Amino acid sequence: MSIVIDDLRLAYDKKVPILDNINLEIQKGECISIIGKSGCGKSSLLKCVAGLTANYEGRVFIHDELIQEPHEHVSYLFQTPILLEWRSVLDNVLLPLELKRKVMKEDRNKAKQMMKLVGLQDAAYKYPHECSGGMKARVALARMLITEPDVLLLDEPFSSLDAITKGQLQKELLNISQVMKPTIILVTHDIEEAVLLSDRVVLLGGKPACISKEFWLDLDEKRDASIRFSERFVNVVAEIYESVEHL
Amino acid sequence: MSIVIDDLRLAYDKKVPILDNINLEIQKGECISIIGKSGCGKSSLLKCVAGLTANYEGRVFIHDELIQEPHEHVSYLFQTPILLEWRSVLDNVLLPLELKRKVMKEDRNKAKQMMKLVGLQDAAYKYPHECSGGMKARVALARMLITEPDVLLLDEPFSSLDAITKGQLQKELLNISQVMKPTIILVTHDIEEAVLLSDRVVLLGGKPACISKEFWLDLDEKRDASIRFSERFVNVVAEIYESVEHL
Amino acid sequence: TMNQQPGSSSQKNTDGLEKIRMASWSNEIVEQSNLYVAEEKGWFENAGIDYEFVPGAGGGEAVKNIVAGNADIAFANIEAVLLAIEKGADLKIIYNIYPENVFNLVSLKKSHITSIEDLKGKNIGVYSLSSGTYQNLQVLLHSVGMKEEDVNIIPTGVLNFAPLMNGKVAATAATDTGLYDAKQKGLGDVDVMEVKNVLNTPSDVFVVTSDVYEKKQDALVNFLQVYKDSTQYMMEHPKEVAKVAIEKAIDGKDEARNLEIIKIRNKSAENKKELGWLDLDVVKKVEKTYVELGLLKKSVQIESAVTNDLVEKLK
Amino acid sequence: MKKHLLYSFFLLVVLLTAWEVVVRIRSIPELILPTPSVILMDIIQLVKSGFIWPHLRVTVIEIIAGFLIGSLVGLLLGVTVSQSSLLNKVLHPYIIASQAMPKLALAPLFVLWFGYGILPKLLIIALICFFPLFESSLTGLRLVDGEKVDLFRSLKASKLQILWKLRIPVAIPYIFSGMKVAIVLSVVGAVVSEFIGASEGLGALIIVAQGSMDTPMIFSSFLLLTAIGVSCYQIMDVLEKKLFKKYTFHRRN
Amino acid sequence: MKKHLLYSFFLLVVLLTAWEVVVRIRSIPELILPTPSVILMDIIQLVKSGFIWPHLRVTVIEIIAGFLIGSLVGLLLGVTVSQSSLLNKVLHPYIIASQAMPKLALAPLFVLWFGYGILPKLLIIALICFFPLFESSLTGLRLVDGEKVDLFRSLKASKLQILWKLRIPVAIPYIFSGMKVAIVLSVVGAVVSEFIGASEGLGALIIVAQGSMDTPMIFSSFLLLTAIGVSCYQIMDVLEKKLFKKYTFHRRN
Ligand SMILES: Nc1ncnc2c1ncn2[C@@H]1O[C@H](COP(=O)(O)OP(=O)(O)OP(=O)(O)O)[C@@H](O)[C@H]1O
Ligand SMILES: Nc1ncnc2c1ncn2[C@@H]1O[C@H](COP(=O)(O)OP(=O)(O)OP(=O)(O)O)[C@@H](O)[C@H]1O
Ligand SMILES: [Mg+2]
Ligand SMILES: [Mg+2]
Repeated sequence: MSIVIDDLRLAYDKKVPILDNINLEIQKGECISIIGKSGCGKSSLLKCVAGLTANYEGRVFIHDELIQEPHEHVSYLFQTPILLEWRSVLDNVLLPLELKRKVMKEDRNKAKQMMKLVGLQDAAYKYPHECSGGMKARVALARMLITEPDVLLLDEPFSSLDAITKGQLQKELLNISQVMKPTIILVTHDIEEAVLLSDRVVLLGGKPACISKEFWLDLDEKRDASIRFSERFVNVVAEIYESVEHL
Repeated sequence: MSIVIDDLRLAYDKKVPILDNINLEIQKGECISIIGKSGCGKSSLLKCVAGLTANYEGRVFIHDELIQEPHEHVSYLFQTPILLEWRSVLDNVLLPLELKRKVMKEDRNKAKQMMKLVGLQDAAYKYPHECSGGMKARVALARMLITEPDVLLLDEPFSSLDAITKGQLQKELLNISQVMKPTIILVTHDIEEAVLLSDRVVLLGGKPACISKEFWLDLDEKRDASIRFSERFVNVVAEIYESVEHL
Repeated sequence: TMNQQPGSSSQKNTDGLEKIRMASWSNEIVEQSNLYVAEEKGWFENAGIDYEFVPGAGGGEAVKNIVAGNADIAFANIEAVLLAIEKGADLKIIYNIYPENVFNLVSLKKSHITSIEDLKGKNIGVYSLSSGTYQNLQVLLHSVGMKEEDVNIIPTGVLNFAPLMNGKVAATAATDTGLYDAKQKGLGDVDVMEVKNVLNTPSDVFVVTSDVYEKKQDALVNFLQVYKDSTQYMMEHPKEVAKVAIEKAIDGKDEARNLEIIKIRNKSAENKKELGWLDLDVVKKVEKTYVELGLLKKSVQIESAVTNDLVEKLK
Repeated sequence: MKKHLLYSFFLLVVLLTAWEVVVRIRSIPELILPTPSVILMDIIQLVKSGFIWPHLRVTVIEIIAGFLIGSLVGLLLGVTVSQSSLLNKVLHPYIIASQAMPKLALAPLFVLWFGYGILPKLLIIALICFFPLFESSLTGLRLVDGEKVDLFRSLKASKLQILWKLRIPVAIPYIFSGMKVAIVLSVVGAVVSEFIGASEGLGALIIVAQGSMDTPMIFSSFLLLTAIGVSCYQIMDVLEKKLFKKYTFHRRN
Repeated sequence: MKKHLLYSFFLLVVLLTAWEVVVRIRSIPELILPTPSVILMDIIQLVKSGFIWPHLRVTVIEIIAGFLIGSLVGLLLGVTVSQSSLLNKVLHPYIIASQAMPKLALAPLFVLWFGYGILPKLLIIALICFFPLFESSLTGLRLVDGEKVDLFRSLKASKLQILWKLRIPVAIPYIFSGMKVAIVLSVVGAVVSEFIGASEGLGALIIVAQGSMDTPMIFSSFLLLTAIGVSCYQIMDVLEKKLFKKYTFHRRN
């Protein structure tokens, strides 16, 4: 599903807009990354696309539908893992399915599969308050993946994970991206991650924030972590880093 | 103030311990990093040192005092920024002082100075729900620094910050470390960060987790971000990465 | 104030007046308008009395108030006095306020209840199970040998004519003033059985503890004198008193009603001998009936608690 | 025996002893204030003779039925009103009005309208006890973390699903706090409702005892009512702890 | 005029009209149920003649004073008990007992013990209204995020500081929900206390109106009491919204 953001402007209080003049077109199956300084408006932009913010100006389309409320086939990963404390990890992961239909045996199996994907196979019956920070983040990730969405909106999915686990999940995401071809918007503060995972990196900056630069990356189609060490990769990262620094 | 952890063992439920046989001595003014997989027990260990967990076995000393409750001169940065929603950012930063004494003009100035340090000079009168994820993390950081503690326990302080802001704050921390010489335990999942900031990197691993490896880093005394590009630095990072991978 | 022993309040206060606190069974209502006149005209002060009104909810509360020492004299129904004596209170009945039994049983004309026997198996309303309406209904039933179980007694609250009107009860036990009010509100044609025809219990009496009786006799006589005079005055000048009641009585906003109520109470206060005189024979008959009814377990020797000594001292 | 039970019991003994001693020393007449021992004898007598049972039964049935009706209504109203701010604003004054009305004065009218059966009594009890539950469930249902609501919205949950799977679990401790107040008020309600139009039940017994100046029986009825209230409360407490532990344990601090 | 006020008013008109019409069509006698118009005339009459003012004054004073005492006690008890689980367990049965006791039956005793002045009335009101506040503040004060408590502990905050700077701010919406129930119960309490041993106040007025079968006056007193209750509630609501906005606004969803 394609995403079109048309002249978006967002102001929490009337006078000072946070985002202004945002135009962005994302193809079906494309993965773009949004980077920018802390507090510049990345999450706010994602919330607009997710249909959770009502009072912005301009228009957002997903698959040619004007977004005014959350879209059926879009999954949004919040920046903080929002878990229901009274549900076990497994039941938290099952929540999206539970809201759609009666939960069956195969749904539970699927949930377990998702939990394995994020390395939580042993934590199914723990409760959120018994989970570490990174575990919670992964529960939220499993919960968003279980519906096999067409559009993924990811707000710093891996920021609380150690290098190894992060690497594994990046690989999984690349895999999902290549197999299921969802459209992905990834908000991240990790430039290498952005370059590794996405087709395009969008740099958000300024006050109010607008798209100050876009980087089309034509790296290998079949990417994996090994390209990190390619010269092209290192150069792109350095180039983006510089742009960010001079914002 | 020195920290001594003597044969620490922690089990949330009686049967399965999380941490076992942890022995660690940290000199006054030393900065050590703890790294390890998500969910391995890093935060749990830090909580023991912070005096917030009572039911562990073994002993923890800070400055030769047995820790059974939080120590006066120790500041603990939780993994999640725990802010009081009904207080403005400024009042959140002032909280530790408020609990010690009547807040004076100079305390407010100091709070503002701390907020400048973490790049929040414009957000003093915002409320937590008006802050972005990274901003909240920085409020928590400012709140912990305001008491000028002798011991800093930092649980992933920079994980939700973009590269630039993170770099700036790392610099600030290095600066504090070199000027005020507090004892620091830094939990992080960013190996480069660990190597950049600390004198020693402790690798936590296994089930139950113990100290599976320690790396003494004898990098420059007067470190700054530029050492990132030194060969020695890159090598150490690679070495640690490998150890983590083969845990 | 519970610790205040009855006797201890007998010393005179600074202006030489002696305090008399009268515990009533009600708050300040029109029926007792003679007291407001006495207050207004300063008769209490003239008699050396510092008078205070203590409101209450029922004769039982009034009697308890004097037993507890919260008041010196109680304005209460005689049943409450009998029961309190049975429970060990040492009381003296010193003045007959209303020698006439004011209770009755009212039914709608159209339901053709002309004798007590007609009530068998029917619903009968009373104010509450702690009110005189209940006890006097029992007296009525007893007079024809019926028992409580033969009818269905329902406490309907003070608005007890309402259920009579909408047919929820076949008859209701009430008082003369209640009946008057209900008639004013469109009760319509009714049959009335008056309890006084069966047992003419004095409705209300003044009662004191023996202790107060001993220690404050002079003040009590003075008080009773004022009460008697004001009753006399109310009988002679009902219209004037009805006006006074507008201001003083909590239910006195309707002057015409005040006048009617006063007239009814003037009639109840009439005494075949002297105002306030207690007929020992009647009181003993009441006691006997209550023993038969089971309201009293046994005789309480009421004759030793009744005295006309103070009444005889009145002018 | 647990420590707190011991203390609680000890306090009881102290209070009763003090009561007994004060009454005896100041020789307060039984008519005014009977001693605990007299009351105890009275209760034993009432129980032994079997006189008390039908009254107790009626009152307990009324309390339970009235509480069930009242709390159901309170909960439903709380839920309904929490779902619509307009409905809340429109209905709220009426709900408050229903509370502010003195039920005791309303009771005779209820009897007039609904007869002398159990119906008006249940109505009075329900009317008295629904309000705390309504208020606390309303407050509990509304104060839900905005992020969690956003999560449910992003999952395309319906209003009903948000209510059922988010708001109610969050509100459970507050709902229970309201229920506890409600069950205790039900006891009060039962007594009030029995003051008028009843010839059975502990409330009616109090009135009869007042009428026959039987102060010990007033206190006996009192004590039994109090015991019923305390037991009901404790039952609610145990229920909450047993059945709904998972909704509160991570929050009790 | 705001929309909800309009609706609310419209509902009022509908209800009153229905009442008027039903009474007229079925020609229900005034003694049983007066029409709203009759009641309105009565209220106007009571106000014009000035007859109602002293009663209104007394009742309002009692409500406010009783509520203040009661809510202070409720809050203090809630706070005290929330600080110590042992104290909670020991005292709780007694606090519940004080609630389960039927106040109306207690009122005559209070009058006996404390005279017929304002004191026993305030005691009754306070006793009636403190409980919801106690319960909801207790619940609110206890259900605090464990991480926040840890934060305060790590900052070496004293128990009192945790109470003052963490628990109370968190509990404010629940405390207010309890206060709203309490203020409305104060109205009920005032009436109950005036039923016994009072010669002034709207409660006493109801009793005499019943005695003189003045049904319109019963309803007038009712309506005035209800109006007082609703106003008090709304005042609490405005107070909460104005003074304590920052403790709730980020949580209302
Ligand atoms: N609900 C809100 N009300 C008012 N201001 C808000 C609100 N949410 C965010 N803001 C402001 O909008 C700006 C952008 O916030 P946003 O969360 O989009 O930043 P971000 O780019 O995601 O930052 P981070 O990387 O730290 O998560 C910030 O300055 C923040 O203070
Ligand atoms: N309160 C608790 N009760 C029970 N188990 C707990 C509790 N807190 C943590 N655990 C368990 O202890 C283990 C270690 O948790 P901890 O938070 O210390 O991990 P961590 O190393 O900090 O991980 P992360 O990098 O994801 O933050 C986890 O498996 C977790 O499930
Ligand atoms: Mg963000
Ligand atoms: Mg952790």
